[in-house]
Amino acid sequence: MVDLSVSIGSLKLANPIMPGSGTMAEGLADIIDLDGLGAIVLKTITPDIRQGTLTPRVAEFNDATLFSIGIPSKGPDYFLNNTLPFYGRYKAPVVASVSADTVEDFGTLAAYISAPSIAAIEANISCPNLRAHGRAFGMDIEATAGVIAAMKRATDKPVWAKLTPNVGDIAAFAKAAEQAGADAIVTGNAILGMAVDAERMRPRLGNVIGGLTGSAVKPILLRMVHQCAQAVDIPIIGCGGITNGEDAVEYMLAGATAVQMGTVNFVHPGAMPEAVGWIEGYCRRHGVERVRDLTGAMSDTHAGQPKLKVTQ
Amino acid sequence: MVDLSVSIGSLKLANPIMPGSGTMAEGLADIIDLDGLGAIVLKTITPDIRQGTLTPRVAEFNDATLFSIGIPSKGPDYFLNNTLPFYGRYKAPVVASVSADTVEDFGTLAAYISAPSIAAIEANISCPNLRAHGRAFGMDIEATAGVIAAMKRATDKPVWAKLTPNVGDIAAFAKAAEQAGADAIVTGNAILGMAVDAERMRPRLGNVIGGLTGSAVKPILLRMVHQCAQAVDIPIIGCGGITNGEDAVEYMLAGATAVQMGTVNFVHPGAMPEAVGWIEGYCRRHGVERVRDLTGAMSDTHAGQPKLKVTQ
Amino acid sequence: MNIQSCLPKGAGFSVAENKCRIVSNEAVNEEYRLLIAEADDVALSARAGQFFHLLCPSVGGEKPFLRRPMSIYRVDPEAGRIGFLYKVTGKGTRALSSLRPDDTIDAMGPLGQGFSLPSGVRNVLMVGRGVGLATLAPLARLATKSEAAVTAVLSARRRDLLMSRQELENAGARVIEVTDEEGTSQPETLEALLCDLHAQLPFDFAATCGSNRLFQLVRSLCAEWNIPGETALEAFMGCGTGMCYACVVPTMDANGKEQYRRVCWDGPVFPISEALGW
Amino acid sequence: MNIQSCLPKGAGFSVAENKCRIVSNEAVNEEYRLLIAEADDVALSARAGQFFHLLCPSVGGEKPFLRRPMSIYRVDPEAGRIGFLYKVTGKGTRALSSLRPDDTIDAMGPLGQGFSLPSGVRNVLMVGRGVGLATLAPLARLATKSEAAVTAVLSARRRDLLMSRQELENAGARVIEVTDEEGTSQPETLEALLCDLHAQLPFDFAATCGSNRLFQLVRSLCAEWNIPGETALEAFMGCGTGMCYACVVPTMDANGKEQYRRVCWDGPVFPISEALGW
Ligand SMILES: Cc1cc2nc3c(=O)[nH]c(=O)nc-3n(C[C@H](O)[C@H](O)[C@H](O)COP(=O)(O)OP(=O)(O)OC[C@H]3O[C@@H](n4cnc5c(N)ncnc54)[C@H](O)[C@@H]3O)c2cc1C
Ligand SMILES: Cc1cc2nc3c(=O)[nH]c(=O)nc-3n(C[C@H](O)[C@H](O)[C@H](O)COP(=O)(O)OP(=O)(O)OC[C@H]3O[C@@H](n4cnc5c(N)ncnc54)[C@H](O)[C@@H]3O)c2cc1C
Ligand SMILES: Cc1cc2nc3c(=O)[nH]c(=O)nc-3n(C[C@H](O)[C@H](O)[C@H](O)COP(=O)(O)O)c2cc1C
Ligand SMILES: Cc1cc2nc3c(=O)[nH]c(=O)nc-3n(C[C@H](O)[C@H](O)[C@H](O)COP(=O)(O)O)c2cc1C
Ligand code: FES
Ligand code: FES
Repeated sequence: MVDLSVSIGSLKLANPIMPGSGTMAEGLADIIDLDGLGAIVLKTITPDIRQGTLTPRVAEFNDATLFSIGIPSKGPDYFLNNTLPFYGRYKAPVVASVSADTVEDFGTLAAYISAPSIAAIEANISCPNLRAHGRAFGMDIEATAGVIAAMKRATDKPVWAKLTPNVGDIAAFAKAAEQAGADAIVTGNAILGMAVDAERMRPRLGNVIGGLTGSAVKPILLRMVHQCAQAVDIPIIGCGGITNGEDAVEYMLAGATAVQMGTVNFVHPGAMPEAVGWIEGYCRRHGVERVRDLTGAMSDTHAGQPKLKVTQ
Repeated sequence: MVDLSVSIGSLKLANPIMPGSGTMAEGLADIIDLDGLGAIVLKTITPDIRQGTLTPRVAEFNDATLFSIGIPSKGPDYFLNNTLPFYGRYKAPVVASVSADTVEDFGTLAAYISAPSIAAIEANISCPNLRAHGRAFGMDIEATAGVIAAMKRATDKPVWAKLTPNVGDIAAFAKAAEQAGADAIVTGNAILGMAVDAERMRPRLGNVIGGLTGSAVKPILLRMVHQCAQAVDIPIIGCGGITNGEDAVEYMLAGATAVQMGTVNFVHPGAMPEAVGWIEGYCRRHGVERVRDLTGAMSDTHAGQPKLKVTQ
Repeated sequence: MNIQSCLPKGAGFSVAENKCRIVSNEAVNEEYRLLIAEADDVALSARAGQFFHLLCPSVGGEKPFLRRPMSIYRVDPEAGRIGFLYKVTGKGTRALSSLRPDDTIDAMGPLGQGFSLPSGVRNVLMVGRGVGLATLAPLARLATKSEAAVTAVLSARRRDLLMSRQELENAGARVIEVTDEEGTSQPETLEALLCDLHAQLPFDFAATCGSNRLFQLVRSLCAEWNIPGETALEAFMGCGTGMCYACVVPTMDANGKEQYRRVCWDGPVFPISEALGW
Repeated sequence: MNIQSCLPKGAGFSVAENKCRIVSNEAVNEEYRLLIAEADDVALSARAGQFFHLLCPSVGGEKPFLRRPMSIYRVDPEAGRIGFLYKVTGKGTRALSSLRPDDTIDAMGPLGQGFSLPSGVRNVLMVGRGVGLATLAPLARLATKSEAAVTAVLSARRRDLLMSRQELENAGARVIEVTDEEGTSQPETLEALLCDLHAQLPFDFAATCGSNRLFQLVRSLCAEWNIPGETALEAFMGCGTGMCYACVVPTMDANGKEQYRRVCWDGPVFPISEALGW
């Protein structure tokens, strides 16, 4: 028997697997049992109603996709009256995600949606599509801290800071978020990218720039998770190119307590439950009794030994 | 007849294709004719003699590689006495690349190697492997400007600033380099990444962190080139995941004047001359008489028209 | 037959990642191929206008990362088979065309909102071109089953590119073929033809798919004749399951407000009065 | 025969991206396969100990991005063919094993520094295990051509995994096989055997490849007998052409200074006195 549960601060998850914000919606419940997930992370909402970016919104590469969606949002009331009740039937904890135009609005929105059925609120300070050429709160260390502090003042719910990878020193941002009171770090959102149609001499996306996601970004985000894990004491949730249980374990070994899976849900809706099963088998094979023991258990060097006591 | 030549400041290249520093060496001359290249960019050298990083030095993904080599360097004297004379037989301009531990040493080294046969000197301020966890000059805007200024004081050769993509606001770094006197911007070096062997619970690379290169990074560096092109007036040399002529054209449309091809040389040593041929065909097909007209010719929006007058 | 499906099914799961054995995958003309696959009950519940999201195999280093949407062209519950009629246009469909009998295809579905014939409809007009012919075929079957008469106008560049005549006639539809090469397919010519037919026996529902020009024509006729109609739209898709918001198209909602809607979730079939063409 | 090569050749180009037609690609035992391909003049100039850098095909979404190094196992200039003996270990070699006759393989080479038999050598000892047997085979041919006697000691876990006996005997070598299962392959047993042979007719050159234990043994015997020797090393490679510095191994240079050298460029064959094992 492997204990798959992990704790993100005061919040206990049945297993370390959850979707990335914006990569699942009600439709997934038609295909898989959402109660198999460690948590249900919902699409970012904004205080206002938004249509999102111009089309086309997606371009495809061999091992990645470039999406530019923006935050089509039906606003907080729709969220409270329609979205939340839909997920009420599941026992997996529900995590909201918020974004806004100003630091204060982050706080106001967090307070407004702090319904009892919400287990935590993720701050999407990193959405690459809202501002001209992708400059976001998350690329500015004070704005990052400001958003988290504003949300912490406004709500009793745990606050997760979802960092953008479009920065130089990711660990500094993780530290700033921790100091501002974040209960966990999510590393991270999509990497800004672009695609050009050479024959038509034009950008492939309506928004010109979009977020690169999928397997191809894994080495970059994995490195960032490792850097964050060395910098902060709060739990880190890894995210970026995770498509299966093995990817998830790599993130945990590098320092993540849990992980979010994004784009893969679009291609293999069964990927998240399958990953949970794979991780259980992995732990059994390696004599690991508690999946949480994997966090940071990688050896520091290629030649060294894993920092893990196994029972075999 | 397509005019394939491009100008990087005062330096005229026969075509826009050159290798990325550290991705070609004498061995390539056994396989292709180096005179088919727009320029020959040499591996970075340092003032001292270095062995480079621990092995293993390479990990592989579907569409990318993670290399951690460091800068194995035989020092400036070996460079002047052995490396430069070897390339003396080719008519393609030779570009040196330098790195050092301090701003002053960049200047000293640039002065020391400013032999007549050198056409330009690239500042590798971005090498991710030299410092603990990859912090480099290029992640600090003052250090970036400092290195370029020191080199400009020390030599009359054109100085190219090769930026690291491991920053938030790449355009700000391009501007700082321009203001410090750089004659061109190279965008950019490898993105820091990491790979973990889940079964063995250890990093795949001896150096833990390495540089991610190859097709998978193209959307990211392409976006950065576009951002730099909007920020500076000096020419931009695009680099990152370029494997063929079409990739090169995408970079040019997004704002690059020339491009460097890296990892692909390891897999397809014929890639650079083939790219030159493809670009010529592309220009002919599109009625473009001068390849330099492609620079920045992409339409600003998906729906818009290319900013290009073609003769057809 | 569902060869393998790792996902929980039954109990309320209306969509499945069906691993289907391929029965055949042959060219029907220069541009189109017909793929027939075995399917399980969930897949066989597909209704006209719905689609499947197909995982295309990787062939020689070319990897179609995202799935590709394909309308259901044929559902045969007795034989336990579904069919897709597709055009080879890029790497995904090229990869599809490499599949051989006994290979497996991962077909996620059925997805989206199909056609909904208003009850009591007696005389249905269908106008399709290109891929639209694939999408409309099962609608003919649906209509004739509810004892409506169906007139299917098929349009194509050349006569040899016309498809589905047999499929539609088997479904009990009257088939009229028009082509560019014969000069019978222009909007004006077609409009005259349709008005003629309508004058003989008035249509009370119209459906169209596959061409913006035809869509515009049918929409204006629906308005003129004051009858309901539907159209199936296309858009580049990510997930196909309403999660990513990549496939939005501008639509007019019932209150006349323009807004983006998801082709995969709110469509692909929309009331013709709400669609804005593409 | 070189089917297609877009690279300038002749005039001083010693390495080519050879597109070779595959003649056969069969299993020789449970672990190893032999790939025979047609090759042009550049490829046929390969010398013992050199290698080719093979582009492995993408199979079902698995894409071996980098090339894979393989020692030249056989060069047959008359037939215009080259051969590789390889073990299926991961995705690259798995992909190689999918190649069929008449498929094409892109084999870049020949690359690296091969064996260099000192002139006047009369009695050569070769000790190999595993992949090492592939690397040593052409050396036997080279040695017997220059009229040296060759004793090849082949080591393996089990008798059925031994390879190259025929290849080596055809080259005129005396072959001695030792195995773990028969208890004849331990270093001590082998040392006694080799010393015995040396006592009968002294070796004046030794080569080894494929096992660290055998390397250590042969190196110490070379030192003891005061004869030159060489060994071929392996390392993970990037380019295979001396450009990336991924394939470095620590070596002792002629002055006794330890330094990294490139297996693909300075090797893969090194003087046994300079190699440090792996
Ligand atoms: C609901 C729906 C039903 C469809 N039904 C059919 C059908 O029955 N038969 C048929 O032949 N085609 C149909 N199509 C179009 C079909 O999905 C595309 O032709 C196919 O995705 C092209 O993929 P590709 O890789 O071959 O082409 P590429 O051009 O290489 O594709 C590149 C990308 O663009 C997308 N794309 C390209 N063309 C289209 C398009 N017309 N619509 C949506 N995305 C596109 C692809 O999905 C992919 O993401 C349908 C599309 C939709 C949205
Ligand atoms: C100079 C040289 C000559 C060789 N000659 C032969 C030969 O004749 N026959 C033979 O069977 N093998 C030979 N090898 C080993 C062969 O290259 C590896 O077995 C092969 O690269 C494994 O690739 P893979 O994708 O199947 O395995 P994977 O383990 O999936 O490979 C993953 C990565 O590791 C590298 N790698 C894995 N094992 C080795 C290894 N032992 N040496 C170098 N790189 C490795 C691969 O190149 C690849 O980059 C030789 C190696 C070298 C360096
Ligand atoms: C279509 C799409 C929409 C997304 N929407 C959001 C969002 O609303 N809020 C957010 O924080 N992240 C959003 N993301 C980012 C994902 O949550 C995740 O961080 C990213 O996709 C990287 O993970 P992946 O590589 O597994 O996809 C979105 C990603 C995609 C592809
Ligand atoms: C093995 C290797 C060695 C490299 N060495 C250097 C170097 O010495 N100096 C430098 O500026 N860049 C170096 N680079 C970076 C490349 O020049 C180039 O910026 C990078 O590989 C991105 O381009 P690519 O995706 O086409 O490979 C190296 C890259 C690789 C893969
Ligand atoms: S394709 Fe993802 S919402 Fe429609
Ligand atoms: S493999 Fe690149 S230097 Fe040897």
